[in-house]
Amino acid sequence: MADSGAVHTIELTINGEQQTHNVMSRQLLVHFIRDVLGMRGTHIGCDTGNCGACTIIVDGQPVKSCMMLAAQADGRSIETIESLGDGPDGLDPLQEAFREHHGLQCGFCTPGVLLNAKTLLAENPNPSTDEIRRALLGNICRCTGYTNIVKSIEAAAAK
Amino acid sequence: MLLAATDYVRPDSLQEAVELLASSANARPLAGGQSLLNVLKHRAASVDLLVDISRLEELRSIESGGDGSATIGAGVTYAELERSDALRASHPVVAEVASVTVDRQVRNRGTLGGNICFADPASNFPPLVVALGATMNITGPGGDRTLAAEDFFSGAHRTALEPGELLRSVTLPALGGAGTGYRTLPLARESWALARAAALVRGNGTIEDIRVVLGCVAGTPVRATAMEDKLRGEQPTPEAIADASAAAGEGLEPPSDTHATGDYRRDMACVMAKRAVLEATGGANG
Amino acid sequence: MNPDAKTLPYSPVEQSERLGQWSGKNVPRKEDKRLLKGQGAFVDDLWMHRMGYVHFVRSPHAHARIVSIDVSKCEAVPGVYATLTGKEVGELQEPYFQMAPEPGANAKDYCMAVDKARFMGEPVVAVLAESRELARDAAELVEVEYEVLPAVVDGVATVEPDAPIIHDEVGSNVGWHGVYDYGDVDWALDNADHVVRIDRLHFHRFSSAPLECSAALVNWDPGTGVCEFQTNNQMPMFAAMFLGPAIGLGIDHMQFVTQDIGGGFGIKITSYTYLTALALLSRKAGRPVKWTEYRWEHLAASAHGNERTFLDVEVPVMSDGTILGFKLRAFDDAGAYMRYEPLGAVIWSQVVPGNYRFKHIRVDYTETFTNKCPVGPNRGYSRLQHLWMIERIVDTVAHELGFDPVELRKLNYIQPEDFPYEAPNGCIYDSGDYHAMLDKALELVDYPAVKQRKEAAAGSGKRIGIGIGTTLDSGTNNFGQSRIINPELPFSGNGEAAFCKLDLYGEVTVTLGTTPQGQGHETTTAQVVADILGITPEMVHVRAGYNKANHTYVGFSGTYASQFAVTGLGAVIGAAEKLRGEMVRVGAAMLGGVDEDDVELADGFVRLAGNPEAAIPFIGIAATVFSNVAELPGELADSVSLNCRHVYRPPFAVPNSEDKTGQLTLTYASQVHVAVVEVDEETGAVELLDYAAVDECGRKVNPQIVEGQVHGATGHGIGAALYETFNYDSDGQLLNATFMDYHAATSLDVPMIKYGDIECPSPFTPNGAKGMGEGGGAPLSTISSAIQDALPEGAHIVYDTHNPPERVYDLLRSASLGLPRGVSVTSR
Amino acid sequence: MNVSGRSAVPMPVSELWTALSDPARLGGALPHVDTVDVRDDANFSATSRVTTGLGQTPLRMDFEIADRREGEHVRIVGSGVAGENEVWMSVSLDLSAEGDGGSAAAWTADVRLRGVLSSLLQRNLPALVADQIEGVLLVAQQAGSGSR
Repeated sequence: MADSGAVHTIELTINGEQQTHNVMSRQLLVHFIRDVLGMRGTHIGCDTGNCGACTIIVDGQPVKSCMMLAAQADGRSIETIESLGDGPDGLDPLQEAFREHHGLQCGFCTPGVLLNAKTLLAENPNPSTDEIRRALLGNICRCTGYTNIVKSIEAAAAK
Repeated sequence: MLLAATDYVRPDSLQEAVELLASSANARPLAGGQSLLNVLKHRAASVDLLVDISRLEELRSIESGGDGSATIGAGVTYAELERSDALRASHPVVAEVASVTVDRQVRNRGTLGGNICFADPASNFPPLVVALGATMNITGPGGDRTLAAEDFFSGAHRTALEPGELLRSVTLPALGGAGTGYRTLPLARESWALARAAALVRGNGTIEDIRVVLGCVAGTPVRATAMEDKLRGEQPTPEAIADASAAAGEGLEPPSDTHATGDYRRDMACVMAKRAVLEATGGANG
Repeated sequence: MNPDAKTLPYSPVEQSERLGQWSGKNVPRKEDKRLLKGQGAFVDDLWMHRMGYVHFVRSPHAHARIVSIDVSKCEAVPGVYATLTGKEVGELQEPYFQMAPEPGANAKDYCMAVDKARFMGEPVVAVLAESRELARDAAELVEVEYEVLPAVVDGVATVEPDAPIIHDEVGSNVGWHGVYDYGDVDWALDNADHVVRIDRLHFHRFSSAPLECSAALVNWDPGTGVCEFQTNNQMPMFAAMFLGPAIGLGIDHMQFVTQDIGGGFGIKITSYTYLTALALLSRKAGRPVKWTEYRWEHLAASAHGNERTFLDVEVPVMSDGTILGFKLRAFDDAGAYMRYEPLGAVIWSQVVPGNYRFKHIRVDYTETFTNKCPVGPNRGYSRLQHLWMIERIVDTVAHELGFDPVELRKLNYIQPEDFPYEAPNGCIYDSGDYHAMLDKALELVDYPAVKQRKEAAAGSGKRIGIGIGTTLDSGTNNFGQSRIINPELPFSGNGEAAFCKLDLYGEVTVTLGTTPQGQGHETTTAQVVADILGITPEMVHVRAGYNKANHTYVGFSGTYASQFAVTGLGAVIGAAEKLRGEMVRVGAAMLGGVDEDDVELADGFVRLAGNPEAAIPFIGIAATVFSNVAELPGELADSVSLNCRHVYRPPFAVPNSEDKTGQLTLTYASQVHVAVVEVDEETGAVELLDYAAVDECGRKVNPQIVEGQVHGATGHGIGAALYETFNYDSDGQLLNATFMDYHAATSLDVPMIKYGDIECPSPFTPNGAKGMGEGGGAPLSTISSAIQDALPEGAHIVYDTHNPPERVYDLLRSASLGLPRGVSVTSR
Repeated sequence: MNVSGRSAVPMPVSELWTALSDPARLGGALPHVDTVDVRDDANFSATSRVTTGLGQTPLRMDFEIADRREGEHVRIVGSGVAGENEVWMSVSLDLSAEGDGGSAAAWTADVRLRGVLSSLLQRNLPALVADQIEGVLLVAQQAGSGSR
């Protein structure tokens, strides 16, 4: 009989590193990442799962971490923005493309957009403009009007 | 954004899930959580025990019946529906609707059962499963039972599930050459619906059987029986369909909200019904 | 230049010719690395030892007297540190300084509801606890007894005698009233060949809703008496001016720190009320307090854009299409409190005639109170409402009198040769060419092909519409215009400060008084300094964000109202030139007392022009001044510090508050947008088929950043025009209180924008640049115009900025139902 | 927000009227009610957990039977708190005999939610209210026929 209670032990892989933590049942995965793991690159922009600023990768799929309980991450492998590019200064080709094409302004939506784009390019290495725009439907940006975000992803695909 | 205190459990079997659900008056199944968690975050409602059924293999299969029917586990995600070759072959409209449900992130977590049991009048699947004449396979403390989709929805966010019961799967009867249509008037590009209609039409030359189901106009999906009666036995000409669709709105008292009045939703129900039937009968799009 | 321009109040300024090596280039942004790696420092990322989390108990009612508050159950919960109620605030805080004259000035505004709650979501009690969850749970144990009062939610009806009074001390729901009267509009109406009358135009209520909500980590340090605000407020010195006197904090006892801000767009200017409450709570609890706004709180209770209704619009037009001007009444709904208002009641007059040569204009302007969220200076503040109304007038005149909308605009536009152009109220439009921009925008959408497509679509059930929007982004305010609102206000001019230094190891460091929220100030500043000191942008360290203790600032510091390229970079140019001057004098002395004119800076060296061997690295200059000073002549050593500050001051005079005239803004960037829409005849749904945005903002420092601002402003405008709105029901309940119902535009809602630009350098700024970024609300005018163009003959005119499917559906049917059209024409 | 409906109730109209106009009986008929505190013959307060498919919403309400006409009409006014939100409602029911020994209840409800729930539930409130009122009539009818 599985244990039902207010606190749960979860074992998960975070950016390639196996970790074990105790989490409250009520805690959302995004709060676990930000407040317990102290990884502040994942952001919160709304309270209804609409904006996608909290997008991370779970078992290779983009997911809104404000729409999952931390307890549901047990046994999963999660990737956050901190896993992109090597070392404290390295930018991967996708991040570099965003820098070259001014694909960001305030940077608050950028982590969620990058992780969504990373999984998109993994599934579809050469997406059309419309396929990119449809893939970004769940990532709200209030600064760029999306045009340069789409161009940055197109440039990354061309690399 | 902060849930009230709650307990969580992830049972290893469907049977265990049913027992856990029956163990507390305020236990609820948690599948993808793409709707339920929003309710809990805003404390519009709270739950004492969340029973996580998202990993139960018994709920995650898509089986094609030899006769062209299909049985889809309640735990199958929209992304899995979208990618299922079997479903694209037997019921392409279901895969198509899944592919435009909310966005990529939600499609990786949200499930068919969650969409149906959340039973929001603006949810994508309730009108479709009623139009397709689906059967709801339910399991619970008292064993298994089935219900026609039409009898499954009993109110806004309310279904016929008794305490402790769980939707196990949805069986879609074979289309058998029947035409399907599904039309939505979204608030913005591919966003949630102001009006929606799903249609199933059987018959070549004349309409032998027709089901037109409206979403967004009441607490539950609504059969546009007046429209169906006008078209049954008729030639599916655009004029006939247009005339009949005017009857789709009769007797409806749709809700008003910040985006549209009830009157507009009634008018748009007729337009979506027309377009859905035109699509189901292979006619031009309105 | 306009040869017969009478002597302008200010003359063209001498412009630095050193700019051009790096200024004007698409230098990749210095801010990007940390933001791409998730290494940004947004306020909610910050943490302090012993801090508590704040949850606000908010009024569910739009208008209610607070009968009693009981916090005993809440405070009894272990882990709850403290609470703060409105009653306590009434004793701990003086009401905020009001910019309005009597009677508007009598309104009492505190950081929380003191006697009455005046809008749904107004904070009533603050709860401080050891965790977010506990603060939220304990807040439900606070019992507040309300006496519900009737709410008024209509910004025009609120002035009716029987409307409930929101601020008893004011005696009415009018915060400010004034009449702007230029030329002689009555003469014009009597002598015009046609008078077009429009019953009502309504600019709807919405917000730029930055993706990061407001947040602050506030620590009132009992030891030093200094209160430190780590915040994402975008105008700290404005906040300090209101907050300090209200709670008895000296300017120097307030420290503001921002680093990365997740968008501001003006909405984060009026968050000083929350900073006040947090400061009081921190002092009471003896702990740092952290508050992060939820999205529903942001939508219901931070700030909204101004909602403005125009009534009885009368437009005199000559037979050749010349529009003489217009006359109208304007009602601007400020919401429950005036927190940046009534400045909006004058700021629109920076662009009185819009982009046009109108001479005769009268606006009877009333700022009103309603039981809705207070308004703030949302992107395009107060000008986009006025500019949208003007484009509705021009479009309606063209439609009603049968003029071609392109030709009618070209006839009435300010002509290229008229610049610098003096508007009827004395504002000087520095430069522009609206004709060339309109041609370019039409070219980008292939206007002839679209017109054919429109004809071909007839009868298909889909109607094509082509819309034009011409707007302005007036930049660099003259705050003296506030005296037109209230002659007693002690404000005028504008300014920004920058500090540029060479440190011991020859590194160049710059600090600014601005609070960037994504505009790339670190990069554009580095480009300008690199040009002046002959180095590369990578060699310039621009400190991120704003820090009141370590950065330089002036009273007007902050990032708002399209002015950084002028005021911010103007200060940077001044500071860098001063540093350059000192380095040249020290270099000349170290190179053996050579003539300073023969000394140049290049590649990180101070060297003799023409003799690259005679070169001193920057570290040599710095080391000499800082630790080897005896080698320098005495009077030179005493006159250099290599720490240079400059305050840029635009050449403004104090405006005339009697006749409401003067130079209210220095630069006039402009936008001409064209949109092609497809309207579904059966449903009213509008789809954007094509969108062109042509922009002019003087000499560009970083073209890619400028283009990004145009894309962003266009995204905001499209979102508001079709999807984003704040509707209140008759109870004063906000129906769009979450992102479920406030539909922020998505990547599918905003088409790939076709950007075009022309460059008309400003003669009045040090680098020829103009402030830009607010975008004038061009898409609102453009999409209204496009929908108007798609409507059948005899339909009601487009009368609202927000056109969801149902409204367009009603417009489409209005012709067949023979309903009134909202417009009438009388001709001589 | 106004919504109206009509329900057939298999119990005599006089019994139905009594069930709906007596604070104790009405309080007991609230779905998932926890506590009922009757203050006088017209006023009572109750705590209950409104139950929908989503879960339960704790509600603390003060009710007043605002007006009643023997055997045919009763109007109930309620105001109270649901978490951070306030609720106000006025439900009037017109009762008539129908069928053999049964009765019909034509009801109209004006329900005002205040707080963020007014936005979240704006589309579905009419349907939710209709469900709850039918729930009260069902419970009243079961209580009346003693089958509980």
